[in-house]
Amino acid sequence: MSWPLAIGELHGIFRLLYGLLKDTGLPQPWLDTVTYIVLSVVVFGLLSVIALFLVWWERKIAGHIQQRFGPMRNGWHGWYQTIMDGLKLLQKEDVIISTRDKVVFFWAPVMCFVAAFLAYVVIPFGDGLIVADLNIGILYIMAVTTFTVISLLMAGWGSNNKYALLGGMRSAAQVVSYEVPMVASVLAIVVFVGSLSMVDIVKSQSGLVFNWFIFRFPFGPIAFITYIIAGTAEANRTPFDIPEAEQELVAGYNVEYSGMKFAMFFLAEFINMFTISAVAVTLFLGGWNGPFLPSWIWFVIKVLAIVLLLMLFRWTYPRLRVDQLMEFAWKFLVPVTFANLILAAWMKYAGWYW
Amino acid sequence: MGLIRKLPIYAEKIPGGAITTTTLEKVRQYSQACSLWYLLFGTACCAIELMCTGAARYDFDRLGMIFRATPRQSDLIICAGTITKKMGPRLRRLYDQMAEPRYVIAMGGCTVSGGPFYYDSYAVEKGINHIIPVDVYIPGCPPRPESLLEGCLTLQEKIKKQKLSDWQEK
Amino acid sequence: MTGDELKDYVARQFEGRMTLLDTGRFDPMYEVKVPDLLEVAKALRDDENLKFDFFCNLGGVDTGERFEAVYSIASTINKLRLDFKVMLPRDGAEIESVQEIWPGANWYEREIWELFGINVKNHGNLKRFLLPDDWDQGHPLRKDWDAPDFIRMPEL
Amino acid sequence: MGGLRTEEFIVNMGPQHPSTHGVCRLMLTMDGEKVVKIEPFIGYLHRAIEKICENRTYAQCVPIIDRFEYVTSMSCNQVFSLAAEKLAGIEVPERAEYLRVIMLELNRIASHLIFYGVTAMDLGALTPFLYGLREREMIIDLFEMTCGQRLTYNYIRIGGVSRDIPKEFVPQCRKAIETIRDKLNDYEGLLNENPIWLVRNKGVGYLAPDVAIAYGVSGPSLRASGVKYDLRRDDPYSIYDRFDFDVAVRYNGDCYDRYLVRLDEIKQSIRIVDQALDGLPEGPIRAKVSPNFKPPAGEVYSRIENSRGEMGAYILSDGSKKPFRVKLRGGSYNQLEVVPVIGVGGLIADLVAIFASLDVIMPEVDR
Repeated sequence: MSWPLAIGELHGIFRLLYGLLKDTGLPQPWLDTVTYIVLSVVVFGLLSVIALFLVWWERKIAGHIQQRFGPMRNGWHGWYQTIMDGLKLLQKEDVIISTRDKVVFFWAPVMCFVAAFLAYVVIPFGDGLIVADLNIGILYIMAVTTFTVISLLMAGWGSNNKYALLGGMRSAAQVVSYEVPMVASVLAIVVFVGSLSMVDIVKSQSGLVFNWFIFRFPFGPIAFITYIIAGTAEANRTPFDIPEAEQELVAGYNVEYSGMKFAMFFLAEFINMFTISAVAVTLFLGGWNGPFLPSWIWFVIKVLAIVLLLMLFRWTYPRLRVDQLMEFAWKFLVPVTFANLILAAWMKYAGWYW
Repeated sequence: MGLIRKLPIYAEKIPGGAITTTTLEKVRQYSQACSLWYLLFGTACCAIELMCTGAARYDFDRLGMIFRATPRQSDLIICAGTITKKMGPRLRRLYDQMAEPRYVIAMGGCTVSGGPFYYDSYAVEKGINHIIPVDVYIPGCPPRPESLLEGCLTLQEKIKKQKLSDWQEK
Repeated sequence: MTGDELKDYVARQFEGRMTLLDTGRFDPMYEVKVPDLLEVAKALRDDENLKFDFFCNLGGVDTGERFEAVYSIASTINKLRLDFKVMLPRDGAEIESVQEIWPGANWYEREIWELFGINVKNHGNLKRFLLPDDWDQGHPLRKDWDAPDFIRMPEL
Repeated sequence: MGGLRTEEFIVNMGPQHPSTHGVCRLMLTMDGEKVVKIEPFIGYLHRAIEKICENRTYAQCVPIIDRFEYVTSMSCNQVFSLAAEKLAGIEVPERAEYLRVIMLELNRIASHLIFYGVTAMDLGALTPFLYGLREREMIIDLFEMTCGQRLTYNYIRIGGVSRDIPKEFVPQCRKAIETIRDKLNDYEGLLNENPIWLVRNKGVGYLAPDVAIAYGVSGPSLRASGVKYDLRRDDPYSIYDRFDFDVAVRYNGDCYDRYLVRLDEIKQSIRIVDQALDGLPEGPIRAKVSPNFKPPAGEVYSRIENSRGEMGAYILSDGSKKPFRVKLRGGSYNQLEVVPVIGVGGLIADLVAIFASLDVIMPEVDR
């Protein structure tokens, strides 16, 4: 059994951990297993903190856009507000409606939560800070992020509520449609790099800022913009937040969920947003590349910049209608991204790039 | 809720358990008080004042209060506006749909007693305490946003004093 | 057309069908007989010089001896307004629906049916809508209406 | 696909629903996302205001009727006072008329600002909502310094107004309308040219002028369909014939035009307030009216142009100190009636846009 992780490339804390475990004299398969378990716990914890931070940040940004402050009461500018929210949601009664579909209702939030985390196996947080450098990295991300839609559909069906069902159906239609332009815009980069591995993609952008794919005219910026649009739709955020459109479907697919189950959906939404931004940074903004600062700080700064962009979208734009959303995906984004893909391939073939 | 209620009783038998339970109790009370998500429920005039309180000048979000559209995810009904006899059963239903622990603020004269519609009206419920239990009453027609904020702070104080053992077994 | 001209014109055109009631210095108030209602309404809407195309209001009144249905209509073209009323007996009160002339009258007719118990012929959708679905205490806007939990304001 | 069977299903929108502006219940028959049939159910806010008024003196009626349309309760005061004054033949002093106009127009601006915010919120943009309410607070401050209330003013009384304005009112009012005039550019910049806003609103919910008139739709919603009908112009009450303003009118009759008409009206209202502040005379603010005054027997229907259309009050007096019968008419009543007509065939998201653009508010429907 071979692991895709090259231990020698491990960085900082991971290498330390590996070294410590090696001293205990465990046999190799056990050593790998324990390392991976610890790694996943670390990533899980990290992402939970990130999600909580993002919720707080979103509320602050919303507040400041709307000329108010957002949470102010808990700690400095309400920094532990979302922790309090989480603790409260833990204590809430878990309302189990009698007309639910037992299995589906229970597993939907779990699946949503798990699917949101799966992508982080292959996201490089920094130079060497990656759980597993799969050689099909980006393909893997595209595959697992689509799990979210199944969970939303499950939530819509299992709740036995018409609003939830409408929300679930909408999200299925939306995510499936936007998957196509998203993959097409990603493929433009993949064709260029010639590898699906996230690490390879980042490494091909090392050096000067002009090596970032966003600055590789003309296909880079086009792919970036289409990717961000499709990603916003993928993460179900305004202006594409029709699955949970508050004013139409009350709360959409999660209308019947309370307490921790709702918290899972809620956190998963923010983790998805982080995933979208992280992939965007990896593909277009040079990943961890940057001068002076440690690589992971560069990564976080870039990701937060993209997250900020998504948040600004949310608090500025109205919401699209469901048919306009589809039209936009199929009549505009798909042709544009495919043309872009052809352009990128041709440029690669002709060698017209620097 | 059974296990959570009995947990302190077991915990106190362990050395140091009492301190742990009191600290946990504090965290529990504090987290509930500081994160009151209210249901978007407004019927009449008070709803406009509720909107104003959520808006820039008064800003509910400072207290950690955000609105949720569905009762399942909200902790608090701010019952803003007249509740008529036709609306009464619906209010009850919304309350029933909420997850425990849940709180009710009766905002405005109409919800306290029927207010200006107490006399001569065949359609108005004379106080929502006939329908659902109320935690905080805010008089006024309509109450100013300041009164509403005061009411929410009062509710937070109330929650912070609430012990786990006070809860009724439902 | 000024108010007086309108008065003259209506008196000329609708002689016998609309009688001016003596209400002093206010806007003129006409009475229309129940059987004439539809025909007068149609004529008011279609008359070239009047064109009352806008339905303002329909209010029921319980005077104790009889019911009245008070129509207020207006013209968006000629900028006129006119009130007329129909007097109805207290028992078996029934008016013809004017929906085909002014579709906007629909809910107003439903309302007087519900709150006064005035039946509306050819309405098609007489369903309870202001009062609770299980209301069984009669027509609350009638003057003699009373209910156990109805508290009158005491005289000060 | 021969075996595919589809079924219509029924969704209850309301009475507690974020976009029904209160407690309206729409029973929607839906074919997937498409709305096939709409049946409104109202009465969840029926508070029997008309019955209550029958057992109140005229002066006591005014604060009750405040609650009839709380977003612009100055108009409610005005329409009832107007009817009662007509009934009793009371002359309102000049200064009171000017104050009334100022208050009515300020209230109209406040109402349209709420419309602006709520419509945007219904279409998913939360930020304009807070912007609209921010400027509204400035107007509310003016009302508060005049009559002490933020929402239900009871300011316009029979025979005049309840109290004179404080001396800081005029400069602060000028400042407020100046700010709003300035901020209107922000509002328009945020939504008017926004492509998403355009596709959501343009061509949605077309209301033909003849349908609008037939169903009794009035006010800005009617004027957006190209019918130039404004009671301030066409059936002048108070002293509106002395002011120079344009009747805002648009011709497409869709949600976008209904939105634009209201923004235009804010500008016109600012003009009226400006002129009224310039012409504000000195003098008494209230005619002598006894609190228990008894108008002669008779009946009267008065109507004014409210921000939601024609607001009317029918009073039947039997010569006693209490009105024998009061019937109130609100613009929203007819506008809600027309929702099933224009909403059918669209998607559920369109229905939300239509509902928001007609600016329906439930107390006016239910009373």
